[in-house]
Formats: sequence, C-alpha cells, structure tokens
Amino acid sequence: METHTAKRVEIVIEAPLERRLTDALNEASVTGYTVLPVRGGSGRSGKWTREGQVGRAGMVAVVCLIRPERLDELLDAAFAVVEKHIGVVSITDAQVLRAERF
Amino acid sequence: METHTAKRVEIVIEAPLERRLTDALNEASVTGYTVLPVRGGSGRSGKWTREGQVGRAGMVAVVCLIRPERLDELLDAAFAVVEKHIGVVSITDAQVLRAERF
Amino acid sequence: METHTAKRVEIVIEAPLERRLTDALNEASVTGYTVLPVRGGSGRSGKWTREGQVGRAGMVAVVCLIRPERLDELLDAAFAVVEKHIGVVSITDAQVLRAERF
Amino acid sequence: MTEILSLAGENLISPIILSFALGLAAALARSDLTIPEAVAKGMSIYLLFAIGFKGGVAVSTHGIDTTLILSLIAGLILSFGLPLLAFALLKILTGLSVVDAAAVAAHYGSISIVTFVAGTSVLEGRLIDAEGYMVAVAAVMEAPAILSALWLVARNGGGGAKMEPGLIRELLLNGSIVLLVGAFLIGAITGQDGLDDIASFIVAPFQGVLCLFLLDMGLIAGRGLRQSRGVLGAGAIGFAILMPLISASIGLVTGMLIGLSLGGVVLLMILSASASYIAVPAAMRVALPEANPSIYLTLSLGVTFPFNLTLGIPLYLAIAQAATGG
Amino acid sequence: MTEILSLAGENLISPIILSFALGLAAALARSDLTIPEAVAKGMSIYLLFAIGFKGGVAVSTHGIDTTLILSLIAGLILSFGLPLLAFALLKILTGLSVVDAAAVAAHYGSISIVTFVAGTSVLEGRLIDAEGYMVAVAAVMEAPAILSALWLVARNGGGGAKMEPGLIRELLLNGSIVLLVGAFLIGAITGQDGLDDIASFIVAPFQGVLCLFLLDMGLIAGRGLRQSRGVLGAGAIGFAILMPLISASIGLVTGMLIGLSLGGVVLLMILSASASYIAVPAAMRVALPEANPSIYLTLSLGVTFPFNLTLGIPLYLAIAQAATGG
Amino acid sequence: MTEILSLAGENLISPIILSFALGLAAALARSDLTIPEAVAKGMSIYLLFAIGFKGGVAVSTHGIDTTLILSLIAGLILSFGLPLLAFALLKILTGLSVVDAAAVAAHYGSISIVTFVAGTSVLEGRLIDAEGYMVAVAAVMEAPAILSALWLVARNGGGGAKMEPGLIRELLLNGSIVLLVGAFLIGAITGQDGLDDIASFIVAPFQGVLCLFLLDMGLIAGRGLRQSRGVLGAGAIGFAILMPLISASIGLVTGMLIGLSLGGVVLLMILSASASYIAVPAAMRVALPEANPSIYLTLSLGVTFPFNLTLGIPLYLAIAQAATGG
Ligand SMILES: Nc1ncnc2c1ncn2[C@@H]1O[C@H](COP(=O)(O)O)[C@@H](O)[C@H]1O
Ligand SMILES: Nc1ncnc2c1ncn2[C@@H]1O[C@H](COP(=O)(O)O)[C@@H](O)[C@H]1O
Ligand SMILES: Nc1ncnc2c1ncn2[C@@H]1O[C@H](COP(=O)(O)O)[C@@H](O)[C@H]1O
Ligand code: NA
Ligand code: NA
Ligand code: NA
Repeated sequence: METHTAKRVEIVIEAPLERRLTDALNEASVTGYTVLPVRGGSGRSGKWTREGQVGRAGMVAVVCLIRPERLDELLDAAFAVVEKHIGVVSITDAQVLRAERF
Repeated sequence: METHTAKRVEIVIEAPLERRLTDALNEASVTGYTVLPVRGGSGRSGKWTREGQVGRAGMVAVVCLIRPERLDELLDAAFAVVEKHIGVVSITDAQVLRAERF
Repeated sequence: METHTAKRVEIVIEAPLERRLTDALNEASVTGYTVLPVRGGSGRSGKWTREGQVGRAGMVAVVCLIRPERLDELLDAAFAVVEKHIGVVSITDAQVLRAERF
Repeated sequence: MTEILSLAGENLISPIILSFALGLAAALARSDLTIPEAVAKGMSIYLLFAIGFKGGVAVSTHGIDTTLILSLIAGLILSFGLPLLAFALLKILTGLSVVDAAAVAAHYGSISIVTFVAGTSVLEGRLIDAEGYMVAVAAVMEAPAILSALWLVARNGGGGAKMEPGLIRELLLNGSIVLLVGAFLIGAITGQDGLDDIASFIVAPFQGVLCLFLLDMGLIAGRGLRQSRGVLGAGAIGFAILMPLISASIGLVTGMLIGLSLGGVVLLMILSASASYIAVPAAMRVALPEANPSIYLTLSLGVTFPFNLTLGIPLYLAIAQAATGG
Repeated sequence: MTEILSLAGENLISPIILSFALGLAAALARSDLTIPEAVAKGMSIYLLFAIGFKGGVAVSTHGIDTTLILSLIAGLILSFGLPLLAFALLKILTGLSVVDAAAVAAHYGSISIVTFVAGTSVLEGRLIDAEGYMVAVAAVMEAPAILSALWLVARNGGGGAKMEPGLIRELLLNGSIVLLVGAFLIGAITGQDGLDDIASFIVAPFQGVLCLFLLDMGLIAGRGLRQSRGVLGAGAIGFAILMPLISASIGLVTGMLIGLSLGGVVLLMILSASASYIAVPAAMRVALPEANPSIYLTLSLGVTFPFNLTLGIPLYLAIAQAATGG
Repeated sequence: MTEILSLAGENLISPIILSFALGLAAALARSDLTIPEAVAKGMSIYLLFAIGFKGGVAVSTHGIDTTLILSLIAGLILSFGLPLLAFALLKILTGLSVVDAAAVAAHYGSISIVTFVAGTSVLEGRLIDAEGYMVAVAAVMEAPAILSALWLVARNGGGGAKMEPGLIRELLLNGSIVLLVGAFLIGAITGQDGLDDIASFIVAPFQGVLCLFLLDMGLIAGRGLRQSRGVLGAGAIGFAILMPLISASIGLVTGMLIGLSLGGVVLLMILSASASYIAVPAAMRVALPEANPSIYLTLSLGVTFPFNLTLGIPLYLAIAQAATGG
C-alpha cells in the first residue's frame, strides 16, 4: 500500500492552554490534529494525576501529522505557545496513508 | 536489553466504526492492539470535541504493534474500513521488547 | 528550530501496576513521563474494553521521552515490573524541543 | 389561538425550557461551560430507565389496551413511511444530494426520545393521562426509518449504501432501545409495588434531572449551530420546521384513527414530529458514510429539536385538544 | 420449602433483580448498552457511603452491642479461614493449578459489598432489623483472604507469590474500605441528626440507584460470561455454587454462636457466601500475576454473584429464619 | 466566646465537615479512594445550578431589594481591592516573588463557591435568611481580582503578565459564572412554581450531594498538601489564615454599611474570606505562567479552604451576630 512521508508531532500541554495551541496551529494553517486526554504524568514541575485536579487543570496531548516541509512552521507556532508553559514537544518520522488527508 | 523491529500503526477512526475495524484486524489475524480515547480533533471535516457530542459520536485511536512483514496485511484490512470514512492512518518504525507478545 | 535526539518509550500496562511502574521509573531517575488512559485492547490474554471492567481493572499507556544513552536503564526498570504482567513495551526514535525538559 | 399562545408562553418559561435556552445561549456566546460526557450519558440512562419503567407500570395498572397492537403497527408504518415524505420534501426545498437527503430523511422518520420525555412532562404538568405503552411505540419507531433511507439511496442510484449484516442487529439492540424496552418490561412486571420501591428515585427528581439534561442538549445544539453556520440554506431550515408540522398532522390523524386518548395522540404527534440525533447519526456513519454529518445533525439537533421543544409541543397539544375536543 | 420458593419468587421479581437480569440479557445479546465507568464508580461511591452511614447511625441509636467485638473477630477468622476450605474444595472439584486455585480461594474468603447491599435491602423490605455494625464486619472481611491465598501459594510451592511491602497498606487503605468505614464513623458521630440532614439523599433514592448499579453489574457479568465461554469446566462452576452454600452454613453457625439477631445472621451468611470481584482481582494482578483473571472473575462475578443475588439471599434468609425460629 | 466554640463544635460534627475530613484523612493516609473527575464535575454543576436557582427564586418571591445594586458594586470593589491588600500582606509575611505574590493575591480577591454553598447550608440549618441575590454577588466577585493581579505584576515590573484579548471574555463567560447566573435568572423567572417543579431534585438531596462533593474536595486538598510538603514557609501559611480573617472583617463592615440582613452579611464575609481554586488557577496558567501553581493551590485549597469550612464559617457567623445584634 502506498504511503507518504510525514512527521508526527506530539505536544503535551496544560489543558487551559489547549485552545491557544490549536488557535496557533490554525493560524499556521495546520488544520489536522488529534487531541488525546492525559491521565497524569511527571516532569520537572512534579507529579500529578487527573483525579487530583479541580476544574480545567491537567494536561492534554495534541498529535499532529504533517508534511515534513511544513514541520518548522508548526514547531514555531507550537513553541510560541508552549515556551513559557509546562509542556513537552516531540517529533517522530512517520508514513501516512492517503496524503490528501494532511 | 534485546529488542525486535516492529511497525507501530496508529489509526484514528470514528467511534461507530471501532468494532468494524477491530473485526477486520482480527480477520487479518492482527490480534494485538490498544484503543485510546480521543478528546477532540480537527481535519478536513472540521473541528470537534468530545463534549460537543451526543451518543457514540467522536473518534478513537487504535495503536497496533506488528512485525514489519505483516504490515501490508494490516494496512489492507484497515484501509478497507477507513477508506470511505473519516480517519487517518500513520506508521512509524519501532522496536519492541518481548517478540512473543506480537 | 533546534531539536535533540531522544527515544520515545511507550509502555502499555495493567492499571493496578501503574504506581509500581512509575515508582520503578523514579528509582531509575526517570522523572519525566505521561500517562494516557486506554479504552480497550486485545492481546494474547484476550480482548477487553474499559466499560466491561469493575474497579481499577484495565490498562494505561505510559509514554516516556528519554535521552538515548539512558534508554537501557529505563528498559531495565520497566522490564522488572512488566515482566510477569500483561503489557507491551515499544520504542521509537524521536526528536524533542527543549532538551532541558528531559 | 390565544389559548395556543398562552400555552406556548407557559411552556416557554418552565425551568426545563429555560435550562435548554441557557445551554444554547452559553454555547453561542462561546462559554466553556460543559457537562462531562459520562454525566450526560448517565442522565440519559436515568431518563430512559425512568420513562420506560413508568410506562410499564401504567400498562400494568391500566391493563393492556386493545389499541396497543394498533399503536405499535402505526409506529412502524410511520417510521418506515415518513422518510419517503421527508425525502420528497427535501428534493423540492433543497439542493441536497441523494445521499444527504436520504440521510436527513432517516432522522425525521426516527424519533428523539428527549422530545418525547419533554412531552410527557408537559402532559403530566397539565394532568393529562397517556397510554403507558407509548414508550414501546417510541422504541419501535427508532430503527425502521434507517432501512427506508438505505432503500431510498439504492433506488435513486446513490450506490454507496451498505446494508451490512451486522447493522440491523446493532440497530435493534441499540442501547437506548434495550434500556427503554427493558425498563418498560420491568415496570410492567413489578407494577405499582415496584414503582413504590423506587419512586423517590425515578419520579421525584425526574424534572430536575431533565433540566440539567436539557442544559447539556442546549450546549450541544448551540455548539453545533455555531460550527455549522453557513452550511445550510433557507430551504433546508424551512424543511426542518415544516417537516415536523406535517409529521405531527399525520401523527394526529393516525392517533385518532386508532383511538388513542388525548395524551396518546399528543405523544404520537411528538414522536412523528421529532427527529433522531443519537441512534440514526451513528448508523449513518456506518451505512452512509458519504453523507455529511453536519447537515443532518444541524437540522435535527439544531433546528427541529429546539423548535419542537419550545413551540412544537404546546402547539401539538393545542391542536390535539381542538381536534379531539378534549 | 414452599415458603422458600415464594420468598425466592418475590425476590426475583423485584426491580433490583430484574434490572440485573436486564443487564445480563443485554450483554448476552451483545447490545451496545453501557454505563459509563465514571457513572458506575459514582454509584458505587454513593452506595458505600449510604450503607456505611446508615450502619453508623444504627450503631449510634442502638448503642454498641456486646457482640460487636465478637462479630469483628468472627469476620476476620472467616475471611482468613474460608480460602483454605475453598482451596481444598477446588483441588477436589477442579484441575486448577495451585496459583489459580489460590487466587480463586482469595475471592471467596473476601466479600462482595454489592451482594451485602442487596441483602440489606431485602431485609429492609421485610422489615427485619440487623446490627448496624455489620458494615464494619464487611470492611474487616475484605482483605485477610488475600493473605491466606498468598500463604497457600507459598506453602504449596507456587513460587510466584510476592508479598510486597506496599501491598498490605494498599489493601487496608483500599478506597472501598476507607469509604465504608469512614461513612460508618460519620454516621456514628452525627447520629440521627446527621441522617435527617441527608436522608433524602442517602435513604430515599437508594433502591433506585441500586437498580441502575445492578443493571451495570449485569452488563459486566454478561460480557464476562460471553468472553470466557469455554474457559471453565463443570467442576469449577459447581464450586461457584457449592462454595457459597457451604460458606453461608458456616456463617449461619458462627452468627448464631456469637448471638447476632436474625438480620445479623443473614448478613453474616451473605458476607461469607459472597465473593469479591473488585478489591481481590486488583490485588491478584499485583501479587499473583500468573493467575488467570478470567477464571476468578468468571466464577465470582459470572456465577456466584448472580446466584447469591437471585437464589442465595432468599435461601439464606429462609434457612436463618428456620434455624433461629425468627 | 463559648457560644462561638459551641457553634464551631456543632459545625464540626456535621456530616458535611466530617465528609471533608474523611477525604482529607484518606488522602493523607495515601488511600487510593478517588471520585471520578466526571462525577465531581457533575456534582459541582448540580451545586451551582441548585444554589443559583434557589437564589433566583428567593429574589422572585422577596422582590428586588434596594440594596441589590449596592451589593453588586460592593462585590466588585472587594474583588478588585482585596488583592492589593493581600499582595501587601504577602510582601510583609513572605519572601514570594512579585509574580507568585500577585498570583496568590488574585486567588484571595476572588471567591470559592463551595465555601459559599457550605455557608448557605449552615445558615439554612440555623434558619437564618439571606438575600437571594448573594449568588449574583458571588458571580460578580469571581473575575475582577485577576485583573488586579495582572496590574500588580505590571506595576511591580514583573514583566510576564499577558493581558491577552481572549482572557477577559473567557473569564466572564467562565462555565461556573454562566451556570450560576443562568440558574439564578431561571429561578427568578420561574419563581416558586419553578421551584416546586424541581424541588425534589435541587432542594431535598442538596446536603447529601454536598457531603460527597466535600469528600472529594478533602481528597484533593489532602493530595495537594501531601505533594507540596515543604514548599511553603510559616509566613505563607500564616497569610492563608490571617488574610481570610481580615477580608471577613472588611466584608462585615461593607455588608453592614450597605444594609444587608444578618444572613447577607455572613455570606459577604464568607465570599470575602474565601479564596478561589478553580477559575483563578486556570486563568493564572494562561496569564501568569511563571507563577508556581503549587504555591497558590496549596494556600487556597490546602489551608484557607479547610480553615473557612471548619472554623471560619461559624466564626464569621458568631461575629456577625454580635456585630448586628441579630
Ligand atoms: N520526558 C518526558 N516524557 C514524557 N512526558 C513528559 C516528560 N517530561 C514531562 N512530560 C509531561 O509534561 C508534563 C509537564 O512536564 P514539566 O514541565 O517537566 O513538569 C508532565 O506532567 C508530563 O505529563
Ligand atoms: N494531520 C492530522 N494529524 C492528526 N490527526 C488528524 C489529522 N488529520 C485528521 N486528523 C484526525 O482525524 C479526524 C478526522 O479527520 P478528517 O477526516 O480530515 O476530518 C480529525 O478530527 C482528527 O482527529
Ligand atoms: N501488538 C500489540 N499492539 C498494541 N497493543 C498491544 C499489542 N499486544 C498487546 N497489546 C496491548 O496490551 C494488552 C495486553 O496484551 P497481552 O498481554 O498480549 O494480552 C492488550 O489488551 C493491548 O492493550
Ligand atoms: Na419522527
Ligand atoms: Na466470602
Ligand atoms: Na475572597
């Protein structure tokens, strides 16, 4: 089956920032992404779990498949939001079916 | 620690199709997969969030670790289900511990 | 944008073992990880879904970004917990922004 | 006419409708107010269980009416037939493709159980009795419309319709139907004694739960409307108001023909007039994936549901009262 | 005998049992009816809180009985001892490995709080009082059986048992135990005044919540049965019916020896006869990971739980009435 | 003084407070007891809806008081002003950075609706009436404090404060505010009739739901305290006790000046004394990301919230009774 080269970007970010991140992605014309819930985690700012939160606290994971040539635009947009906040950005090489979808 | 080469396939698909996808995987003798919930996303068919849904709407992410030589079978099976539906399929190279497990 | 080489380790493990796994990671000085909920899955021990569970049953996915040179330590720690239990460990090559974060 | 208006006015300022309006307004104003999906699903399970159970108890106390079978058959025929009418109307009023029109038609042949619940609570508020087995009629009306829609697509050369073997089973064993019918049977078996056991759970707080549930429906409808702005033309929106009126009239005539009580006639009108937004959309994603979900969801959930809830129900009641002289 | 049958019949057509049956049937028919996990967990928290609180209030109004301490000790001994009996019986009736048999034995020494709750509600329905502190006995019986099982494995050379330091703490501070005991203490401290404050939350809707909760238990048990078809032989299934009968008899004798009231004796029988399917399975995954979960879950949740709920409880009640002359 | 103590004692052994204590104890003992997030959010929606609705009904029956406008203005001024005071006090008592101190100050200018709800339920228990529109005052006090905090940062050269255009909208259309105000309006419009419809949902089980909700708050506060051990010095903890006392005094004077009833004065004291732990933390993550969340969460949720809930509320009530001679 024919596949196309892509980058898979995974951004773990604080939930209150989710809308700001997706807005920034939109502005950078990145309109394809999937948001996964996060149950808990640990990092430099300590350990937390979903059930220990009140309100909109906690984190989400945003997964983005993108053409390799557009990666830097995406990272710039994401970085502007993530920069001062708690969060992690990772990138892996991927293949996708159906290039028209991204 | 000894690891084995594998492919990690991630299929984001509409929740009402989940059973059909896993049935198709089963028929293709792919019996190892993990289903992750999805909170929301954006694509060609617009933006959506978990909380704006009624009923079984929304999407799920199915993650499958598979021996490289069986990738095409898996993709064929998955594609037959995903083809006409909303959804995205991506593949990354991976290593796994414990080859007997997949 | 400058990125740093890393390994992305994904461990799918039974929920009652979650704390033991994260404790083991901590002891191996792996303090960065993200826990994702799992809705269901299938493997050698059969098929299950979140909604068919009572109590703390089910599985979780722990995602860990780590410097390549520390991978083996992490795998040893994880393996000690996962060994006798139901679960899957996979590793992919990744890049991360902000090396100080991991 | 003034009576209709006053009835509508009274209906509009009930906590139930105002809760829906609050949700709608909050979503349109882009508030981040949300009700967790699990809680919303929990409330819908509660409402289905309560409404089914109470229907069963009513049947057990009033005995089985001779019109029961007739009502079930009428429900089946309406659910099979209304999509054909809807499809024809859509072809006249809109430029929708065959597949999209058939998908919309399926929604209008099926029912919205929440509209039904809101209707029963308006009837209760006015102390109008209705046949308890109307919940069974509601269950019967959920699925047939989907088959009609698939037939419409096949007949009109819309190729893509997949009548998979699994689908019919899935439709009939759909969670809502099973719960509604199951609770109905439990109510019918345990009768008044059973109701006494659990009345302070399924009767007393019912209206309040319905408020919160409709708050959520308002939020979802509002979010849907906001996201699908511009997707729909005036023709489609006209359809979403006209179709329930036509269906309700057909329901009225049917209900009177088979000899239902005033309350029963009103509920059959409401079932006919209401459009599905849970079971049918999920089935459409499987069977007619080419149909655009934002069209059918916006029409059924964004236009017809609020219309029925606010103006439709009191209107149907007033019309039925005039027609039956009740 | 006829009395037992009529009691069982009456029990079987209660909304509670029928809701369980509905869930079971829906799952066996592969309906997609599900209750969200969060809602199910919310209901179980409600039930534990309510049952604990009411037990505490009962103790605060009736005073502390001299048999309280005896009952707690009896509970401890039963929970430690029943697994040894279960293990021996499993060795006779089945070909299970040491590890699997020990894991199953742990479940039958521990308890099912939902069976206990269903039992109290049957007693309430028949206006039979029971000692309020039986909920404390229930709490005491949850964990010891796990230690017995680990000891059985160690003794029979099953090597794999890990008695990790963290495990005992975890067992004792298990959410259900903490909530049950905590609510019991709150009820005991605030007494009738406290109950008056929150009775319309924890008393009035209790039966109704229990219905929905048992609906979910039925769904889960049914799904479990469907998935594990063929895993179990006749011997294992026989064990899952025989063992509760034996345990209930031992509970009967114990309860009468320590001087419990009729209601208290029935509840001790139910506790003895019931098998855990929440706390123990989670502990087994940690301490005996080699044991096959589908064996112990199918037996405790798929066979013993429905048996106790439907036939067991009325049977134990009838036997206790005969034995105590109550 | 003895009266204050007995009042406090009575408050301390209510099911509500004991449930909170149970949660706190369970979390500190590292029990795995948790309430699912969706259920907790569902309960908070219930509480906001009920408290808003009842406030609206009270306004509709008692008419709009001339002090309504004054109260709203007072609320605004308090919410804008108290952070300045808090900031000054923090500078004296602690070594927190400008950004951290400003973030903490924002929390103390804003309010905790759960503390408010607990206060109303204490007043109801003592049959003390309060102005229904106090819930509107609560809504008004949520957001302004955040602006004061951002201004404090800008003025003290803390550079990082981002007053994004979207933020103010977000704050004003915050889900809790919209729900509280919306339910208030629904209550005001439908009045006593509306309340009668849904009283068995929003009045009868209210106290019980509050118990479970506070159990969860206790769990969260306890977990927070455990994780942030050592983060805070004595100065900060002193602030978290002293500040509510000062704020309550200011609330007392304000309430008496504008002529509120005894109940109204107490509620204004509670609003002033309480610190936000939902809306403001979320806003701080957006607007002041450099501020350390564990500082402000520990102070508001871990120290001030339990203090107000247990000792604060009865104390404020006793002081207000002494001051107003009520
Ligand atoms: N190395 C890592 N691997 C995976 N997730 C991480 C890692 N570091 C941080 N995270 C996630 O990002 C969140 C915030 O991290 P931090 O800003 O380091 O406190 C954590 O709670 C984790 O969910
Ligand atoms: N480029 C992408 N990266 C990640 N997820 C995507 C992407 N495109 C689509 N998706 C996911 O697939 C769903 C449907 O996509 P689409 O069919 O393009 O509307 C979206 O809601 C996303 O959850
Ligand atoms: N090949 C695989 N790919 C992805 N997930 C898997 C795979 N095999 C097992 N899993 C996950 O691990 C769980 C336990 O697997 P097992 O121990 O094989 O029964 C399954 O329920 C899946 O969630
Ligand atoms: Na219809
Ligand atoms: Na037992
Ligand atoms: Na305040």
